[in-house]
Amino acid sequence: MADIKKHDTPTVDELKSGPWPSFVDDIYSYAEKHQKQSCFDLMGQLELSYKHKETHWKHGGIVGVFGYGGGVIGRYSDQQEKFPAIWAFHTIRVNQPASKWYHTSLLRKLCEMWDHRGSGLFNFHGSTGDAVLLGTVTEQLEPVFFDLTHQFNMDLGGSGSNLRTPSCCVGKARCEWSCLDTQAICYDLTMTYQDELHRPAFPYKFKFKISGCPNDCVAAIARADCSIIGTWIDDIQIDQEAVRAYVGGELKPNAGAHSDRDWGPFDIQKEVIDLCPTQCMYWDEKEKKLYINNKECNRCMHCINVMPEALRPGKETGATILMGAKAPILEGAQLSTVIVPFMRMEPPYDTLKELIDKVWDFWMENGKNRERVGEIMQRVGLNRFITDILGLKPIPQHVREPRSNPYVFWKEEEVPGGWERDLAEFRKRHPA
Amino acid sequence: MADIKKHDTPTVDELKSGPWPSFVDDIYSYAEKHQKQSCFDLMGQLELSYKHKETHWKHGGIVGVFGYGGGVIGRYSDQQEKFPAIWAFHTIRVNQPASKWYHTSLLRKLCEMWDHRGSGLFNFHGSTGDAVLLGTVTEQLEPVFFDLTHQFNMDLGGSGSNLRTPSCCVGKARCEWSCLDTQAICYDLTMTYQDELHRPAFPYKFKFKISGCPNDCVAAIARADCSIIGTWIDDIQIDQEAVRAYVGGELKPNAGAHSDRDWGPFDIQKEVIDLCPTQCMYWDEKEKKLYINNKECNRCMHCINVMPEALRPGKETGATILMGAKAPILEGAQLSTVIVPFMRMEPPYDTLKELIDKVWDFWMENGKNRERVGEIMQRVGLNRFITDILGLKPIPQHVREPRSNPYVFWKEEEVPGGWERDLAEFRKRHPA
Amino acid sequence: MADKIYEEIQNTQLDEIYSKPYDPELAEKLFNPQKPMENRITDIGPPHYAQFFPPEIKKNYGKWKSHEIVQPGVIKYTSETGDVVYAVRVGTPRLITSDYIREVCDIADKYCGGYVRWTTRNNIEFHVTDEEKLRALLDDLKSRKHPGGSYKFPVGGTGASVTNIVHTQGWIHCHTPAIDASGVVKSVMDELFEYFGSHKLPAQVRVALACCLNMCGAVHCSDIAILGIHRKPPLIEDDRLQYVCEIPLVVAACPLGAIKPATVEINGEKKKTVRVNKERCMFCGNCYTMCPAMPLADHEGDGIAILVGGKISNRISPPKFSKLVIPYLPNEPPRWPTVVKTVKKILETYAQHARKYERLGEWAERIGWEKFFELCEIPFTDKSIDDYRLAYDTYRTSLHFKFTSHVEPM
Amino acid sequence: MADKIYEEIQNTQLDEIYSKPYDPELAEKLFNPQKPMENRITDIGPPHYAQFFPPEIKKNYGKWKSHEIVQPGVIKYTSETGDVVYAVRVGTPRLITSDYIREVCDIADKYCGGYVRWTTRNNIEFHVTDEEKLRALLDDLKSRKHPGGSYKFPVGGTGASVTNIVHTQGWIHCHTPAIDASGVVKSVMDELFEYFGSHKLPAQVRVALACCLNMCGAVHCSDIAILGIHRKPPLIEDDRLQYVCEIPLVVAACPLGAIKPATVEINGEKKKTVRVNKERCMFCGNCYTMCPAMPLADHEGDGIAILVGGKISNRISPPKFSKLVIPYLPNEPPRWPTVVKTVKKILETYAQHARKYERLGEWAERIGWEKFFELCEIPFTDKSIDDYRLAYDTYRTSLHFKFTSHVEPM
Ligand code: SRM
Ligand code: SRM
Ligand code: SRM
Ligand code: SRM
Ligand code: SF4
Ligand code: SF4
Ligand code: SF4
Ligand code: SF4
Ligand code: SF4
Ligand code: SF4
Ligand code: SF4
Ligand code: SF4
Repeated sequence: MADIKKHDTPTVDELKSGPWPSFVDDIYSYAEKHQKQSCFDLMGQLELSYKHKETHWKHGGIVGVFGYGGGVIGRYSDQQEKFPAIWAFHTIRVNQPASKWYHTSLLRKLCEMWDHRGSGLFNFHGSTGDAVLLGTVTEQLEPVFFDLTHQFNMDLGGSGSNLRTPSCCVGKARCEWSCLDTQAICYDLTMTYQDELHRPAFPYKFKFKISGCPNDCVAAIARADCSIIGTWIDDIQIDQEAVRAYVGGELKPNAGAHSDRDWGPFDIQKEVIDLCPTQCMYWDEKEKKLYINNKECNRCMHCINVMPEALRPGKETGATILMGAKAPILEGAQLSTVIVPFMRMEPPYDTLKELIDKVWDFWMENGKNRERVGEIMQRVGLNRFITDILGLKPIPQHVREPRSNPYVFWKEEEVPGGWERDLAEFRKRHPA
Repeated sequence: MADIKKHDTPTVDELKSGPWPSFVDDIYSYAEKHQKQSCFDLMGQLELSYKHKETHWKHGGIVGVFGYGGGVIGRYSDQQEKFPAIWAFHTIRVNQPASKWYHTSLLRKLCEMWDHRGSGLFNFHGSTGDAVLLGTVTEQLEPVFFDLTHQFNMDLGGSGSNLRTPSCCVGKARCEWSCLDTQAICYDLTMTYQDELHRPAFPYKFKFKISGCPNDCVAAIARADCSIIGTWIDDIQIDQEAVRAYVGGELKPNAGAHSDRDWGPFDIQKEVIDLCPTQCMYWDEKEKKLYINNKECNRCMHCINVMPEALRPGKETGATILMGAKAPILEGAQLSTVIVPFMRMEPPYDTLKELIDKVWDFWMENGKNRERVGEIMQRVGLNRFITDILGLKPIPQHVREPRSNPYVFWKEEEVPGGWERDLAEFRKRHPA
Repeated sequence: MADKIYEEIQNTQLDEIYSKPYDPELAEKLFNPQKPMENRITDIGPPHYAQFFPPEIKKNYGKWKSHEIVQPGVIKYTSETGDVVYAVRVGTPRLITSDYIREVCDIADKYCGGYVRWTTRNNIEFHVTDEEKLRALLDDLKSRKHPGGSYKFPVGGTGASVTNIVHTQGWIHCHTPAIDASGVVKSVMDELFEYFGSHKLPAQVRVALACCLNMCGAVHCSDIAILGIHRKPPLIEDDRLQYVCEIPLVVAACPLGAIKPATVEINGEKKKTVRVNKERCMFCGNCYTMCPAMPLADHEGDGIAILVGGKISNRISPPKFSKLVIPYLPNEPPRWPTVVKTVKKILETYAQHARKYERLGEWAERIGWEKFFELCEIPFTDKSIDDYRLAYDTYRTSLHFKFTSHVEPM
Repeated sequence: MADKIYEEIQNTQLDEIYSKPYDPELAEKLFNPQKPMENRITDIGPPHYAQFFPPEIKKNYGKWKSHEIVQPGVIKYTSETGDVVYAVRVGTPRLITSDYIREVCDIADKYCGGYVRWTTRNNIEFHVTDEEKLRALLDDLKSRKHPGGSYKFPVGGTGASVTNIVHTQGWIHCHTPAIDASGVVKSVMDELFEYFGSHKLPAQVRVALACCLNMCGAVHCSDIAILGIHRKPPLIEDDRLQYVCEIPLVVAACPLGAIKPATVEINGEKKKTVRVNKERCMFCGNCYTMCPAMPLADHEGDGIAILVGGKISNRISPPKFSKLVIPYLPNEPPRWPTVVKTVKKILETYAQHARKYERLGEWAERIGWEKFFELCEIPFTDKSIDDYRLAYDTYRTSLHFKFTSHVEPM
């Protein structure tokens, strides 16, 4: 590193104050310590953006590592003279370990690598879930990749029209409610579909996210083309003793989540029974006993959330498989739609994979450029998607409510006599 | 009347039995008594339809009375040889008196006229509200019209692409809840728009319906391009004495509407307070007093329906004006959408008429052939319909919820600097 | 202002014209086909409503205080003036003859001073002011029967009942129906008769029928709707089409753009006509409305769809559309047994399970539509899954569902 | 089967590779640009997760019994085995340096046996097994500050709090943003800081930010969403477009079909390019994504929309989209005062009025959106009225509304 050029960044510097961790302070501290020109330049360019109120990054730029179609986002400054150290500033998406546990030995080593080969800046993590290495030049891409694979046993994540890095909630590792081995599923899918993850062959991106229960702590239903969410098909487990402890005020409702405000003493009727969306609970004040009509329960988690010591999901667990979530571009945002209400999830997850294969086969053959699975579902119709493409039985769980318009597409084979009719015969019955 | 030909109608005859009034018995009794060939032929053709499971009426046929573009539906049998008396069998839509009160002097005279000039069959009433004279030949149309206008002071209703016969609920004539003079409004609109009713100049049909309160007994919100529904803007009137009488079981809840089943004793908490959709009611069991937070009430009518002796709509009454209802053809059914949350309704209803004029002007100029107002509202966008076309202020009452997509059409004048930008300037800031 | 309307109503008298006998020859005298404008009266609109108000209605206009349904079909109205009026509601088949109306007039003359009204659902209401007359009237109504044994004037339709079925023309008069109207209504009402004359249901149940997708009525917002449907694409009469239809309008009529202009040769002659992409046809019939040379009706194809759960009133929940729960039932004149059975099953399942005041659609939403299908023993089909313009909003985008018998764990 | 996974987890050991020092020269030795396949390892995927589980997490995998938030940011987990683990959650700016991570490692090494995790919302979680360590850890975390005074590791984000803002790249790295990301987040979190470290709200409040309509994140389903928007149609670089863009793809990219191919003459040379029907442009930026010669960014046009009321969890009510309540707020670096003020006002109005457990969107739906606008003092504009594909379903098709200050009786 030769002469370091620092830029005046009075506007950006205003972000040093205030209690929330300042990325500006962090970056400047780091830049000073390591005398990183790219960091100074980045802050300089940010200052310019704060002045111009416009980004100073050029459009795209396809770069990558040999044999992979994704994992790297190319990025170039449009202020190459002013900020030469970030003239190229690509990001590398590194596939995170499922649910993002790390050991410091990995992290420290990664820091060293990135100090050496990149900006020293990270996004921990990207919105999809990757550990994102933020900013390096084209020449460093292969070396980073070699480092990752040889010295870290790590690999790149997804980008472009391919499978994106799957991600999951913390699940059974630390959550008592998980109905799924979220990490195992996440890991298995990631490993099974390495080719799809690294070599774009899809019409557009495809995302898996796995949450252990309907609280959906990885936001799968909003962000994953295939959302795998844990649930149970038997009865909520009740510890009546603990219920009484909540009612008696010995246990804190919702595990103490409301501790800084006086909401009054816990009222099981008001706070649980009355809020149950299916009204399937009953608190017998005399008996001091809680009843749940599990057949009517829709497993919303509310009662369990409020009384974690007393209630737990059932024992016969599995996943609801939903499909089609995406952000608004182009047709508007979608949440995922129920495809399989209950699927048992045991390795090697063949039932799931067969389903996925059907979706991908159809989508790859029929999807338009940049058409998400959710959009093709709408284009072909959920009914045909379920029956013709997935070969599943249509059931009311697929819809919130039946259609209200009467515009049914009957198929010829469903109608006695078919569609070919004899005009002459008709006119014999009905002279014009 | 020469020889009467009767047809064997064994299938149709099966509809003579059973408790519900049999139209077949009625028609045959009438036909026998008056020796009406058209009635025998009608039954004969119906028998044929019951056999063929197909209608035997030909497509349309434009007939009418001079100077009018509507009021008559032309109809011809496709079995002219078999059923010559109904070879032509047009219906005449006669504009009913508002809310359908009659005096027998009118009815008896009408029966005579129709025995003489038509089939003697009626629809009392058509779905739009007309008194429908069912079945006559083309030559009788003018005579019927002359009879109606000269001997009945009656006129035709609408059909085709014009204003349709307005209709209304019984309103203040017999209902304690009416917030509107439904008949007066209905009559006034009908008279004001006689030209629009009789001479099609619209892209498609247009319907007015007027209900006195949100119970909407004329189904205005589902069936009228302009739905005028009574409401109030002040407080629900409470007679606490009567409330206590309900609670005490002296008065029958819902005026006795549930009398044939034992639903247990009336429970004001369960049956009123808990069902109030805005949860704005409170029953003080000690004080024996009912409280309503009227600011939060959405005037759904439930509490009033349940306790008619105790509760009544407020005194400051008016109408909510909604627009756009229609059946499914083509874009799918629509319910009417709130356009003016509260309009005072006093003759000559100028505020309403000005609004209607704006809608019609726009629709007549821009509507496609057979495009209902509800459809053009969707096509131009409710926001533009409200602001640009009606000149009203957009308010949250217009929507159930704000949009969830971010796809806002900004106008050039709303954006500082407008839309014309200097490319060179841009590229100066941002080299490509 | 309101006072002015009240005053106007008081001052309106029954038009004398109605007491003049009908002159069957007058029209021919006045109407001159050569000079059609001669003697022509136009745009006079309907007669003023107030002249038909019975005196007690006139007097108490806007003064009503409360009402009570004293028995099914009989509503007692009390005015601030202390006046009382009983409204007696009777069912009619709507399609009626002049003799039937004359009988109505006989009754109205006898008990009601000659006044009578029709409701928005084709029931008749007789009004009397004292209980004695009321009893006599009720007895009289009950006694009147058609030769086949059906009641002419069944009393009911109030409160938590099934009131009259709003319906349409069917094979009696229309050119586009898939089914009959009056016959189906008669068959259904015969079976639901006990619910017309009683208050046994959790709430009012509005049944409606329309004989084609035009849905003349409020089928799209009814508790139970019976809807005639076609299932075969239109026939195309190539030799006639260009003479009876405007091809651009026909093409534009199809909501799905399934119709394209075409030219064919018939006996060496070129004819302009259209072609339908049958795979894209959803049998809406709009092409036939525009073009007589494209009939859809077919005895094998046509049938009945059942929609449920719609409502109009704003009571508790907002107005709702009916939802298609059965895409097809056979068209079975003269008694439509399958439809009748199905409607009754839905009604009685609802009656058994719903809460007081709960409309059918509110019940189905509360328990979840999957439960509705299960309880009513209606097989769910792909046809109930929307694939029209707003379909996405009906998809199940949550885990809020119940494990009914439909779910086979995978 | 589940046992097998448990077993596998127990048997997974921390990869020894991480204890080997980083060799900065290895890659250059192995990678041969002439023979790129040489020494190349591909498709190995991520390291196995279980090796990073701390021992107590491993052992109790699938055996957790319950949890308790002992104070904001500290969750105590109890296992069926009797084991206890405290998770301490700290906020981060997500955009962090290797030195920051090293500091995280220092802490993790000191208190947590070298293990640490990140949450799905970019917070860090430290795990300790006894209370003493917990206290020491908390003190330590509190003491660490940046030179400007900001906390490096603020503890919080649990329960009824505002946890970390999920966000995106902004001016730090992306080519399509309308706004910055990290700067806005810092500004907002500074202001909402007290809500991060406390449990004062009626329920959790998820705030998210995306710098353009691509919405990288879950802005479309967040309690409060801050969204960068463009308001000027794309510039069109006629002289460059045909060289850098595939015109058919650009044309197809526009959801509204506002882009048409065109040809222009520049200095006598014919150039293929496109034209945008500006009246039909809704500034989605999809054309720019496909074509560098169509930039939208503009300092005067760009700004921030606020959407509220979305959620993800199935708790009580199903997941919901956020709704656009403020179409535009100015883009005000470095501190975005208007946005900060607005977000805080919404948050605190919600906190003041909502019921316990009630998410922001549930509250707004319960009271009605008209009340939401009134209480939050947000001016309602036509921009909040949907006019996209499913717009009809958002129209108010009932009389269920309240008379807020918006209503001026006519
Ligand atoms: C880095 C990241 C944001 C972040 O700061 O974390 C990101 C950054 C970009 N996203 Fe994204 N997206 C990122 C997660 C998401 C998510 C969230 C998720 O995956 O859970 C979404 C919403 C969910 C979804 O997939 O719909 C998302 C929806 C989009 C879209 C809109 C897709 C759509 O169908 O609506 C685009 C546009 C596109 O693909 O052309 C997009 C495009 C982009 C591009 C590649 C810009 C472009 O036009 O090509 C951005 C590159 C920024 C840069 O310079 O680094 N990004 N993007 C996230 C990936 C990091 C990671 O791998 O972990
Ligand atoms: C007679 C009547 C049914 C009845 O038995 O009562 C009727 C009968 C016809 N309607 Fe209707 N409609 C009748 C009330 C309705 C209603 C209900 C209402 O007005 O409250 C509707 C639904 C509300 C609406 O307007 O959307 C209705 C929606 C239609 C439609 C679909 C319109 C749409 O925009 O979706 C059509 C199709 C058309 O206009 O081409 C239609 C068309 C027709 C035609 C004219 C058939 C046609 O294709 O041209 C029918 C003539 C039947 C005949 O031979 O007599 N009719 N029609 C009703 C009028 C009687 C009257 O004047 O009182
Ligand atoms: C006579 C009539 C008005 C007219 O101008 O003709 C009428 C009259 C009354 N209606 Fe109605 N409604 C009439 C059609 C309607 C309709 C329209 C329709 O069915 O097509 C509706 C909307 C239907 C819907 O929501 O789908 C209607 C929804 C109501 C409601 C709301 C009930 C609910 O549970 O949603 C009430 C309140 C109640 O019943 O407590 C009501 C209440 C009433 C009251 C009690 C009003 C009053 O105080 O006079 C009247 C007697 C009710 C009864 O029958 O039990 N009326 N009522 C109509 C009789 C039709 C018939 O012959 O059966
Ligand atoms: C650590 C984390 C999972 C992970 O794999 O990283 C997590 C952990 C827990 N979540 Fe979560 N949730 C986490 C993201 C989420 C998300 C996703 C998001 O925000 O993007 C959601 C959905 C958000 C939404 O609905 O918009 C989420 C919705 C919930 C809910 C439902 C709350 C509700 O009122 O709707 C619960 C139940 C509760 O809090 O009572 C829950 C409950 C929990 C519990 C109590 C589960 C348990 O027993 O361990 C955990 C501690 C809760 C706490 O923080 O108070 N978690 N949780 C995530 C922490 C994010 C953070 O750093 O702040
Ligand atoms: S989604 Fe469920 S299982 Fe997963 S962390 Fe959240 S609460 Fe636990
Ligand atoms: S999980 Fe939800 S639906 Fe089921 S019992 Fe608990 S609160 Fe009710
Ligand atoms: S709509 Fe209201 S005012 Fe009119 S009859 Fe029905 S209840 Fe009475
Ligand atoms: S009218 Fe409806 S919203 Fe108003 S207080 Fe009565 S029940 Fe509640
Ligand atoms: S519903 Fe259809 S078939 Fe029946 S009357 Fe109306 S237009 Fe004719
Ligand atoms: S029936 Fe409807 S969908 Fe089919 S061709 Fe005719 S207009 Fe088109
Ligand atoms: S939201 Fe838009 S601007 Fe921000 S990172 Fe994603 S693609 Fe880039
Ligand atoms: S910004 Fe979007 S709407 Fe505008 S031209 Fe580009 S693609 Fe079309």
